[in-house]
Amino acid sequence: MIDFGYGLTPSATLRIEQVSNPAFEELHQREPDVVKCIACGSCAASCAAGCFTEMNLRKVILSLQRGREKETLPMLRHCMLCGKCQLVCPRGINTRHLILSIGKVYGLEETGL
Amino acid sequence: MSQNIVVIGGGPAGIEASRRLRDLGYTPLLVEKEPVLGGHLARWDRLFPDGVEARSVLEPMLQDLDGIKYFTDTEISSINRLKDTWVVKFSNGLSAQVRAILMTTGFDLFKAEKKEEYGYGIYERVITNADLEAWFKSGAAPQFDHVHTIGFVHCVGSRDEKAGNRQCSKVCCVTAVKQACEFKEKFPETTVYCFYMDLRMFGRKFEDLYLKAQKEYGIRFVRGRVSEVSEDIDGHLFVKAEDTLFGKPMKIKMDMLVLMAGMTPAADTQELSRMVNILPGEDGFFQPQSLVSNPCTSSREGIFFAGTATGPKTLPETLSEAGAAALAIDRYLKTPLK
Amino acid sequence: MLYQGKQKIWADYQKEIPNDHWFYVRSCIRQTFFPASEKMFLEILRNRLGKDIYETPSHTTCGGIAYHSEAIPQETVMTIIARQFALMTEAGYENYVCSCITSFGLYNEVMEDWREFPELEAKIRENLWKATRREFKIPKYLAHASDLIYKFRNEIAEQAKFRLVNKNTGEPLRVVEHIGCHYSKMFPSKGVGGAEYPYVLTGMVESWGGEVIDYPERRHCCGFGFRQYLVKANRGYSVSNTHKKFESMEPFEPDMIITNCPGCPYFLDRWQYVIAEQTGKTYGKDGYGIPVFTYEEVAGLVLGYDPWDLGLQTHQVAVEPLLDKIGIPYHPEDKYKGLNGKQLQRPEFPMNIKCC
Amino acid sequence: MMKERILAAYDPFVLPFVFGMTFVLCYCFFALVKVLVQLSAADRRKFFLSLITPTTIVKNLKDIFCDCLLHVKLWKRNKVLGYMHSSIAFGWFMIIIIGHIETILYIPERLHKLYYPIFFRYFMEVQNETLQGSFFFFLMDFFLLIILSGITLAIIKRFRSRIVGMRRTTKLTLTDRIGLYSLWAIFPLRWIAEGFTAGVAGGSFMTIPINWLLHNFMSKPENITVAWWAYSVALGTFMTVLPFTRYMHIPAEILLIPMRNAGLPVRHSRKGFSLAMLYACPSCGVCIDACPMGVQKKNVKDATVYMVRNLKRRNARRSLEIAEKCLMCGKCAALCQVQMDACGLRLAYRTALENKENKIPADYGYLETVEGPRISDEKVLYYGGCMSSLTPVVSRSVQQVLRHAGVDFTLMDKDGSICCGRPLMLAGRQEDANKLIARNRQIIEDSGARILLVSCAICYRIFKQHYDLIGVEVMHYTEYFDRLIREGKLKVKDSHRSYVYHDPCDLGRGCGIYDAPRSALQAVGQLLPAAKEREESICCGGSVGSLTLRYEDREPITRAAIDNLMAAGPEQIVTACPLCLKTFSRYAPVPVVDFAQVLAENLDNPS
Repeated sequence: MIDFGYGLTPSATLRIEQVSNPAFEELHQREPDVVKCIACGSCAASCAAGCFTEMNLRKVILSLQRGREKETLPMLRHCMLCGKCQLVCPRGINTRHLILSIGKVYGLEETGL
Repeated sequence: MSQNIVVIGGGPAGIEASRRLRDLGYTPLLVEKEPVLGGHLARWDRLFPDGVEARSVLEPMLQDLDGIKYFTDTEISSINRLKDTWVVKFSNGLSAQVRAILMTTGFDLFKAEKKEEYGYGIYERVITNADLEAWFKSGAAPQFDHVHTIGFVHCVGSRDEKAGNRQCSKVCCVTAVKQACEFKEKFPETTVYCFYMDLRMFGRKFEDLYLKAQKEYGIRFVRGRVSEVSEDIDGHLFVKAEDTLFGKPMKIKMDMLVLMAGMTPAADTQELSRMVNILPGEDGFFQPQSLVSNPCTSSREGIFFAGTATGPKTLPETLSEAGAAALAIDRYLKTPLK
Repeated sequence: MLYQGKQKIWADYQKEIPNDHWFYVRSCIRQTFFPASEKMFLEILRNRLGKDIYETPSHTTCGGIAYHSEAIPQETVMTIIARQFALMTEAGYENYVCSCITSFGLYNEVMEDWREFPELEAKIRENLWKATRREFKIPKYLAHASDLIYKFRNEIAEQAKFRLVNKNTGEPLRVVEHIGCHYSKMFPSKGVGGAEYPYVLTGMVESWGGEVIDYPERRHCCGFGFRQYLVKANRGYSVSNTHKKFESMEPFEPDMIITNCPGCPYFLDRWQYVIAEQTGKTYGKDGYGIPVFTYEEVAGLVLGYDPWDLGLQTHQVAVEPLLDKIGIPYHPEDKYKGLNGKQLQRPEFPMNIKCC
Repeated sequence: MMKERILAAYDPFVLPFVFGMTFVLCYCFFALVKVLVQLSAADRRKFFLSLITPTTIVKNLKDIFCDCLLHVKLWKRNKVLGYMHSSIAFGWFMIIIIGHIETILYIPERLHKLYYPIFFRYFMEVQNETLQGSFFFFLMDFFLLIILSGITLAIIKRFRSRIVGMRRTTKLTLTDRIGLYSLWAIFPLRWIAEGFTAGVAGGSFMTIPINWLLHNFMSKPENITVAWWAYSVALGTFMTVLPFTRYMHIPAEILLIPMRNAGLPVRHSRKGFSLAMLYACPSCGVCIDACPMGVQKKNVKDATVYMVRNLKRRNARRSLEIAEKCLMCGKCAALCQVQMDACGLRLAYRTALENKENKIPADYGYLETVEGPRISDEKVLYYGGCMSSLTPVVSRSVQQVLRHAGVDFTLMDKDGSICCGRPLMLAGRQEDANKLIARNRQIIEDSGARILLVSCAICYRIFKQHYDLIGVEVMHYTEYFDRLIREGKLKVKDSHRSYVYHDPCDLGRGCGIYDAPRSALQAVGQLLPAAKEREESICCGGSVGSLTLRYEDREPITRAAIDNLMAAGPEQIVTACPLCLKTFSRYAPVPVVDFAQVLAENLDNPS
């Protein structure tokens, strides 16, 4: 192998049909609301932790749906579970239980968390 | 002998307006270029938001045509102004001299093959909303085996300057969600995607349908417009879009793709406009006097509009506008000539 | 894939290509990368088909590479192009054919800009006059050189000695056609067959006996992208794009690739070596790569020109397996002989991609 | 006048009773040992110490007497149920005591026989002519009558629970049924058995008439042993099944009362102190009607009694469901006859689960960057809390009132706040909550404030109970404003409006603040009562306590709570918690206003 000083960069393209996602299925069982998000961003805008950190529940939910949870799960470490997001969610998503459930499903060593 | 009124276009708007005009004591002459009345509705299977059968709406209307003279397979050859009347010649050789003409010429479905990158007409597994309805209606077996993944592409030919259609077609969002749910109901193992730019769930119960699609049917919504479709070696489709919420391009292997072809002005709009000497709007639809207060009257005496001839509308809107047009004509005819 | 569907689209994107009298301009880089291609173009049109193709040594670059690398402003590039047109006007020609896709795209862009903004054209005329005292007419007809070969593809087929057919199986060769991005993606109506399913190379392949394959990343760029390659820090991006194309075409087992752009064949050819050295993977049979050709080279091959006269020895990916497949005779010992018949130095062979 | 009828002092019929009694005593002993072993060493020491502390001893005795025998709490709540329970418990207790007194008086050498005092009438022939004899006969028959009246009520209650004022009652298990029927049988059988002996050994106003009435049957001597056998079997059956039925609460409560009085905390959902609580649950079902979730039939089985039942059975799936669903409003605990710490049990379950299962470990490093205000002369630090930023009317009104009263104050969370930690705690994340608490405490204590004013009931509870702030008094704005009004520093005028006040769970049941808001509101307008209020107030349904209750399932709770508040037709509903405010506002037929808003709108401006 020759080092050319540059190499192949991994594709940024999402291939969601290739993501086998039993974890998401389990999450969906635990908290069915996870599919109800309409990405309005109210949660992120009102987030108490978002005031100080990059915490953004909308992004977390979307990344879970897309099988790219590793990119956003660390955000959840800042969550204080205060429930403001639950109060503002127009779809009535049980965000606190969702966050707790995410922890139970994804909080494995594999995710590095 | 009651007064004749020419109604051009035998879709829901034309039929409904004819019935209303008949109820008001006129004799409508309903002209339809297709062999059957009913327009797009006659080819549709079920209607949003509740999924009632299109048949159940259309058939009672078709059974109530007494007192209406209708001609199918008939086009308009010419329209000429003669004093206070219009002389309309039909392609079947007949002609009529009337004081009022109602244009219920409806819309044409956008020709999905114009969006070449989606490959309608080129890839077998790319179909349109109309194809899907026709298939649902026929009750036939699925065209393709093993459909594991299907995508619905919103806004095909709508909100697309490049496709020559800037307007939103209004009904495709909810139709896509309806069809997605129906598909999932028939094939529960299928993964169903909807690719949308905006979801315009404006009508009553539309939002409920959307919620149901997410919650009960597990339809996956991707905010992003499909950019291109290509075919794999085994005939499956590769669909590319950006997940604009996630900010990443995505490529999904699909077994079927349904293009939500939007509403475009009916092909005859230009010709008919020329005949009655009125200018269609910039978007190609007939231009009523006011989109707010006078949606049924034109800039010329005795020419009226109803339904999607003046822009995308839902079926209930079309039907109520047909009623409104009948009343507008009645009022016009009852006003003494100057 | 429904062929009739494609034919419908092709019918919408046909262009009238004048039969004769062309002013020809060359590409900056093709003579180095594919030294015989432009020569073969002139050879076929002038000698085989008896056409009038005029060429002047005074013509220059169109400025496209500098323009797309953001090294020179648009006005400059327009003035350069105006001078090219002036040369055509002075030579008494109205039909302009260029060898380069970048140029073709740029000429189209400039002409479209002038059409939309006549004041811009006036300014450029002034610039050109001030700088060179030249005046120009906008070409009546602009073509890319591949358009001409496409136009005469059937005449070439009539004269052909070989067909793009596997002589052992009798099956048509499976050909990947790759169109330069600037050929029709910017102005679909300017390309034969439009932007989504261009016909220009497909037409040639079909006329000469081959079969075009439709693979998912057919539309994707070769990866050159000007700055993406020219700036070394971006080269990984460039090669990644090429890699994506090869990954996508691999299951179709193509026999060859035909291209109509200066950069594409170069990158599709050379990156195969780089990918092989980086990942160990090759995309042809038996450790070879997939040979990549310009359309002139392919035309030359079917017409029976000697592969080494066509410059195929300058390709990174070995062409011999394909020549064998078609049944084109060649002398392996002549591969690295100079024009004077003396043996040149043989290149060092790479580790991971097989060469002859 | 008195002689031992059966000189052997034994008859085989006593065996069922002896077996049952021995079994239940052994079982209770081992259960006691188990509970004590499961306590942490510190808790155990605390418990033993309390047992020798004189004040606690007095309290224990008093509580046991009032709660276990007289059921004073139940009397206060429901006189019929109170009578039913105390008649059986106290009557039975008295019969046992009198039996023993008789034995001691007449034949103390038989006292060591476990069964002797119970079957005293069979073994001894006491003439009822003597004053002493007839006195005891009378007492025994009197208490028997009392018990029988209680049993009669119990039977009626079982079939027509509404008559005794209960909408819903628990569904009995099989063992519960056996226990229940044997309990019902014991005293009628005793009556019959003593009816026999009344013929030979004397009786009183209950036993003699039955002897006359059933003379044909009772005059046959061979039936005597049958009757006493039946009585003994009923007793034996009851005792044997007791540990496996709800009647286990009878012995367990005697343990639970001193444990509670010792101030032991709930550390586990099923061990130690909690185990004693589980044993002590009488399955009465008061919690079923108390539970606000009960408005939906599907949630009825999520009441505390079922939590207890599932914990006992180690049904992890259901226990988890119930533990996570609960709103933690505490109403069931407030009404519970054995003062079951229902929320504590659930919280312990949640905490154990959070500690056991996967989670995303918290990273609250950023809290250090959150700056708190520094106060020099001001005395009041006002913390609005997370929810207040979604109900700006609360913090705006609070500030308006404070300014009007001339109070110097500073906002603690002007630019976003650190959550108080209670939501985390309710989710079972005690350790994470502690991190927020630590940082908030530091900010508060460093600020130099003397009073921390809180307008959120949720925050207030945790500030009050878990913060241990030094030198800072935590005050809910209802308390503070009430004090300002009483001190004359805050002047309000009559609004000529009628209000109903909703007790937020965390403020009322959680911290016992019921009077301050009411007294302040009375200064502004007419305060109307709700159908149920104070410790019986109904949760608004918006509680952060529930982890799994869906949005759509909260609506019926909110509506029920509103109906409750609207009983007297108030013009406005007043709450003192931003979450209640937001929740009620969705569905209430009249304006829902915040406590501070009411005051702010009715400030008496001297100008």
